[in-house]
Amino acid sequence: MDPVENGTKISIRKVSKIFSGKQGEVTALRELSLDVNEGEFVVIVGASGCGKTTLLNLVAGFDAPTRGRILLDGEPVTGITPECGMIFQHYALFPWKTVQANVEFGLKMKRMPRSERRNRAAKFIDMVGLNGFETTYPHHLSGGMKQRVSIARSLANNPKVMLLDEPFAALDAMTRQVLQEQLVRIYEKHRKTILFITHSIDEALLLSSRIVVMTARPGRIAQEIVNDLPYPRNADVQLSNRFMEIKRTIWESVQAEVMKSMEVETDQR
Amino acid sequence: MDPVENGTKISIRKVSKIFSGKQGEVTALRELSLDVNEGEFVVIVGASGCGKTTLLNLVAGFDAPTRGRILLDGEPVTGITPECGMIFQHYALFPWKTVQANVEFGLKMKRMPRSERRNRAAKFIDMVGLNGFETTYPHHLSGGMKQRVSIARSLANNPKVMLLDEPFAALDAMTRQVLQEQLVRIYEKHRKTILFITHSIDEALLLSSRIVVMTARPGRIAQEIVNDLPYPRNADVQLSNRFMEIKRTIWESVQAEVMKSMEVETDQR
Amino acid sequence: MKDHQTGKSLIIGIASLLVFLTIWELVCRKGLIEPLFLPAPSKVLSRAVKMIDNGQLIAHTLASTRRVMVGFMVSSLVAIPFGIFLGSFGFFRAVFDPFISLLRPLPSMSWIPLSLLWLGITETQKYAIVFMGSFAPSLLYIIEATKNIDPLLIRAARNLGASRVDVMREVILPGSLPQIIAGLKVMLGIAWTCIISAELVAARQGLGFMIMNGKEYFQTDTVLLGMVMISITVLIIDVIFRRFERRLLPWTQ
Amino acid sequence: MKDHQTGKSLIIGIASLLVFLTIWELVCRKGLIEPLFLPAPSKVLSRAVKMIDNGQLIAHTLASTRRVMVGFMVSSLVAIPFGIFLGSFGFFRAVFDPFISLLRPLPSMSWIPLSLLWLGITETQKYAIVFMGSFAPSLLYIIEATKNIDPLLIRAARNLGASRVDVMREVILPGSLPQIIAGLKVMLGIAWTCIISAELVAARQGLGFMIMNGKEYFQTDTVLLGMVMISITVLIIDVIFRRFERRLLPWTQ
Amino acid sequence: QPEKVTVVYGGSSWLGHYPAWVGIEKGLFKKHGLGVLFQNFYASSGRMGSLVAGDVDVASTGCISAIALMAAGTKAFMAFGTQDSYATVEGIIAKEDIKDGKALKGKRLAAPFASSAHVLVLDILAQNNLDPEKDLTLINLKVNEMPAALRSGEIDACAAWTPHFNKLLHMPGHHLLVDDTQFSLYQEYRIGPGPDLLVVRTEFAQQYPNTCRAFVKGYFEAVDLLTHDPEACAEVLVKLTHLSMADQMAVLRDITWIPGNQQKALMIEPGEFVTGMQQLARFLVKHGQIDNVPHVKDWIAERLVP
Ligand SMILES: Nc1ncnc2c1ncn2[C@@H]1O[C@H](COP(=O)(O)OP(=O)(O)OP(=O)(O)O)[C@@H](O)[C@H]1O
Ligand SMILES: Nc1ncnc2c1ncn2[C@@H]1O[C@H](COP(=O)(O)OP(=O)(O)OP(=O)(O)O)[C@@H](O)[C@H]1O
Ligand SMILES: [Mg+2]
Ligand SMILES: [Mg+2]
Repeated sequence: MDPVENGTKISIRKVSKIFSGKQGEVTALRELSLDVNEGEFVVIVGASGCGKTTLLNLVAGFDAPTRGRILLDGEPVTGITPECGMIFQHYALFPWKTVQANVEFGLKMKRMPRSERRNRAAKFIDMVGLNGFETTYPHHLSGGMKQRVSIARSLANNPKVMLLDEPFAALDAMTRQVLQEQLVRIYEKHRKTILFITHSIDEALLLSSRIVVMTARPGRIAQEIVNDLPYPRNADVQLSNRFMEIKRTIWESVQAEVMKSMEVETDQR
Repeated sequence: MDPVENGTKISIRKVSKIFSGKQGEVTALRELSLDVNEGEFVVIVGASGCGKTTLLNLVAGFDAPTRGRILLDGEPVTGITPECGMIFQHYALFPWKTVQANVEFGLKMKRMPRSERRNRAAKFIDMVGLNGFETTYPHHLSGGMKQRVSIARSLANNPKVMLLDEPFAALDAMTRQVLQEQLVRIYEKHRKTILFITHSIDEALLLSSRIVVMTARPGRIAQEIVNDLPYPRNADVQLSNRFMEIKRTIWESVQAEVMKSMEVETDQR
Repeated sequence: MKDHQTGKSLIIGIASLLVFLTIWELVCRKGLIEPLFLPAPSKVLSRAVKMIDNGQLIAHTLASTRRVMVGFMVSSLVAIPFGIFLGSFGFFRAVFDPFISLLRPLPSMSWIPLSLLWLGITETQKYAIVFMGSFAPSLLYIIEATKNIDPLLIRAARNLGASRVDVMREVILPGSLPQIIAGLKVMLGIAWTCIISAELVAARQGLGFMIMNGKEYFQTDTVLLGMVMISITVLIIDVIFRRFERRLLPWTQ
Repeated sequence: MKDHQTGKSLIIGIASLLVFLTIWELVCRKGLIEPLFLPAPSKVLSRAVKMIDNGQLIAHTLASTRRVMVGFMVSSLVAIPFGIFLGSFGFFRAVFDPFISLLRPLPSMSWIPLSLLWLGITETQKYAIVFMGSFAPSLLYIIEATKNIDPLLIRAARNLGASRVDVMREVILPGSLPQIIAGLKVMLGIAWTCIISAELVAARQGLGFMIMNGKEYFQTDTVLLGMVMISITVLIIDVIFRRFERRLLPWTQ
Repeated sequence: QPEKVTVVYGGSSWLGHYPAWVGIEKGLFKKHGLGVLFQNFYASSGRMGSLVAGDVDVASTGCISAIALMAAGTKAFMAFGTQDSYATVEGIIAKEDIKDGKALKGKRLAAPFASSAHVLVLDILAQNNLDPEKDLTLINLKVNEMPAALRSGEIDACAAWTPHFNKLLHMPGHHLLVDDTQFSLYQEYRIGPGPDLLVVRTEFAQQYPNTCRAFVKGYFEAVDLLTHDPEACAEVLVKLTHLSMADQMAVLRDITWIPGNQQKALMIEPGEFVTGMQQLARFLVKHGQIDNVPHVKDWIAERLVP
């Protein structure tokens, strides 16, 4: 067992991931290393196809790294673990379960008694402001409401780490803003360790305590920026000079990588 | 025939649209009036469900207004007309046709001879930078490339008016930026009359010559802002004070409408 | 507006059916077609009245319906859990795959000789024909249905602490249910084909028997009546099925 | 990796088939099952050798295959254009809807009496059985396929200047083609059921005849061989169909 | 005393099943303490399948079906008698312009395949040196479809048995080409292409010998009744055959019933019927209908023959 620094929650060590498909091998990640401390809100940005989702899948244990390893609380990740709650871009709610039943799902899997899990689910449905929708099926909810159910479902399961893969990308700008604020409130209240992927630099700035920029594929860390913007990050903060400054830095860094990845895309043809 | 102001391309006059469905009637638009001059780039923003798509469908002739009328060059719109080229959010490319055949489609419908339409299609494929992809099926293209094909297909048909319904919403931020720039270039070169719908205020600011903010449902015009930002609207312009100022104005106006629409949504329950 | 349109379609449909029946009747009355080849609709109707009176029509219809339902229920009750199981575990799917592939193309008719040898001429034999004719296609359909489940949902469930068996019960079963039910509707049609075949052989009741018997006695009106009865029965069962479907799948509207 | 897995599945499948055949053979050799009820696989094989030698197996298989293919082709060639037409024009769909609904549930078997009256004992009668058994379901399937076309594509085409007839040819036909072809694969299975039924009556060739004749003479091995031949033939036609499908739908990979 | 009081009999409306029906309707089995259940089967193969499968205890069947089953190697049934001897209940009917067997060349001839009529056709064709594959078109058709097919001109000739045979005979423009007396084995062994055979399930015969003996007694009493009082029998038979009284009597007149006291001579000593069946088996193999020649004598239940 490697010694773990105090407070390091997730430790990604020289991880490579190679997919071998019909058209040969694709190196999605190459020797990527990253440490995330307990209670950090790390946002990862990077060009499309640079390996962000792959990285998150490895942390969640959906897939195993080709080389290198990933430690959670100092223990290697060997399989799917409920300790890392994943929130997907397209919500991944169970369409055949009501809001209530969706939120209860993890608890049911733990064989928690019915009444207990009902209470616990109610608490989290309340937290995301969906009281009154308990018996509604996901089908009848708007995108934003679905994502809130998905967040409640994950929180009810009390994961130590939350992994979010472009959770708000499918939502319109207004709904997005509301959910961003809600996520920040939850983060402040529960102090989870959060790994969050986005394409939007604005979103990264609004949410993160640290921003990680990935290189074009094969993905590695291009730059890390500690986000020291003050809370709450309201409209004033968003129009402040410091905001603009950080945004410009990241923008340039990302743009350089996007250019690289576009060259690659053209080459492939 | 009403007299038409010189240069007025589209004239929307006191248009109402009521949908009658199973759950009763929905008034999507109420007495909305808007004039668009030739060569204008009008961007419409508004809360989700306020009737933007409905308005565009009426202009394109896909649907008829319940009350009021829409004039195109002074003539009332009575059916689907190729004069208003529509570009859809999800591209609406024909999956069974190659890029070439997709771009040729409108010309084929006009019974243009094969060689002539081949040349004309090539020109527009070139314009959107997709040379080399002529024989590719849409299935193999990225979202951004698909939207470029859709733009080329529309342009090849030489519509007087272009209608775009959140054309870039499904794309990632980087691709989006590239296409926005391309659209501005096309607009500057061909001086089409453009009606463009978006949820993104940044996008509206970047593209428009005029911005129209719609009210929550039933949709009407809440505010119109002439966008006097200088071209090219590069990063410097986007970080300028004038940009911030217009953005803040629109933001406040839109937010007020979003709040109204959210109240409505909660009421419905 | 949708309702309005459906209503309009229905009226057009009924009108066109009536026009068709009238022309048919007239053609027959004029003697343009020999009644042996095609009796007039009124003849078929009077045959129906006669057979309703003596209770035979109902008896034949019920006999066939009962056989279809029993065979089909047993087939579904075995195929659904087994299909879900095979859909969840790739190894067992591979084990059973060749058998399913070989059994699926076999028309129910081809089971008649073996079923007769094994079961004799009993009601069980009729059920068996329905079972054999619909089991393999059902199973295949169910396995296909499980493949169409969004793998993200399986990941989500596992991520929330579900075991593989939990996934089978909580995700794969409900997730494939809409498609399974759609498939079972098709299978029910196949089951009808099966029973008509089975009733050809040593049956004394059922719509298949009625048609074949009508043919023996050159009662073309009885043959047509039997065919119409099959259609109507299937349509009625379809409607019932659809009711049932809505109950079972509350989340789809 | 996918290829690798398919290969593995195939090996498991073959192994399980071999194990099954071995057990079956052993059970028969030990005399645990009377050969009249279930002959050993080796018996079926030696029957196959005998019937290949005297050319009968090939003759029966080709006879059935030819009937299926002719009936099915004619049915498809009529159903596709007609289905696309009905799918494009709501009015005509409403006109024909009651007939399709009434014809669809009728098993091909039930057409045998009428077809015999109308066409006599000819090859045409066999084709007609296949046609009647598969036409209505095909038509329904094709109409369903046209309904699944993204209405946005129709709007886009109209917006680019396409007339209603253009839309039919350029959007509705190609757009529903993948689903139509998937449906035709199912229909081909139904066509096989039809022909086996048709060959029951007044046939002196074909796999259906072979099975029935085998049954009359209590040659269970012939019956089983006939069943295996149906499976194999359908599987081979499936493979050919899939080839053909790829040609016809280049845009789907 | 019978060990078991119910016997399941497999039959149909074919004349070979008349004695069993008469026995039931006239209470002849009941007299011997038996309840006999008459199960209807269209096809001989289905009936025999059920017998072997154990659903039927006693049945009457065509010889061909029985020989095929023997050739398949099953010992699950035994034969104990033959109840009728007939000629002229089966034959080939042809258009009038077809004068003799040779004239069948190039015509369309229908017969139900795998039946006695089929065998008769194969034999007549062989006698006339006609190849069924090349010299004419042989059509597989059920007997009940023949009148329509003949009338519409789809076929030129057909081979059938009674009662359709009688109907066909009376159709204008047609005549009897050959009947079963011209079957090659008939001339030598007095056996037609498809005489009826009484069979019992082997297991049943072993388990309930007294029941079987009682059945045989009742059965041949019915045969005697059919011979001596056909009118009384016809009255109950129309319930089985749905024929008119007159037609029923006409059919009965054509049948020669073989009483119980002649069975021993036919089945065992000298056993000319068995020898005939043995020849029939050879004949079937020769014409490629079955694979091997069974030793028919092994299937005779000598103890049950009256
Ligand atoms: N299962 C797989 N098999 C083969 N290649 C894969 C697989 N999953 C991902 N890849 C490849 O790995 C690379 C990284 O993919 P990944 O989905 O992690 O990118 P991403 O950063 O999440 O992109 P996006 O922003 O578009 O979601 C891509 O080039 C992709 O094609
Ligand atoms: N065909 C229809 N039948 C009934 N109601 C409809 C129909 N089309 C739209 N509506 C209703 O009309 C209102 C306006 O819809 P529309 O699609 O124009 O909104 P939008 O502004 O485009 O929204 P979004 O930003 O989500 O695309 C909505 O409340 C919608 O539910
Ligand atoms: Mg991703
Ligand atoms: Mg819209």
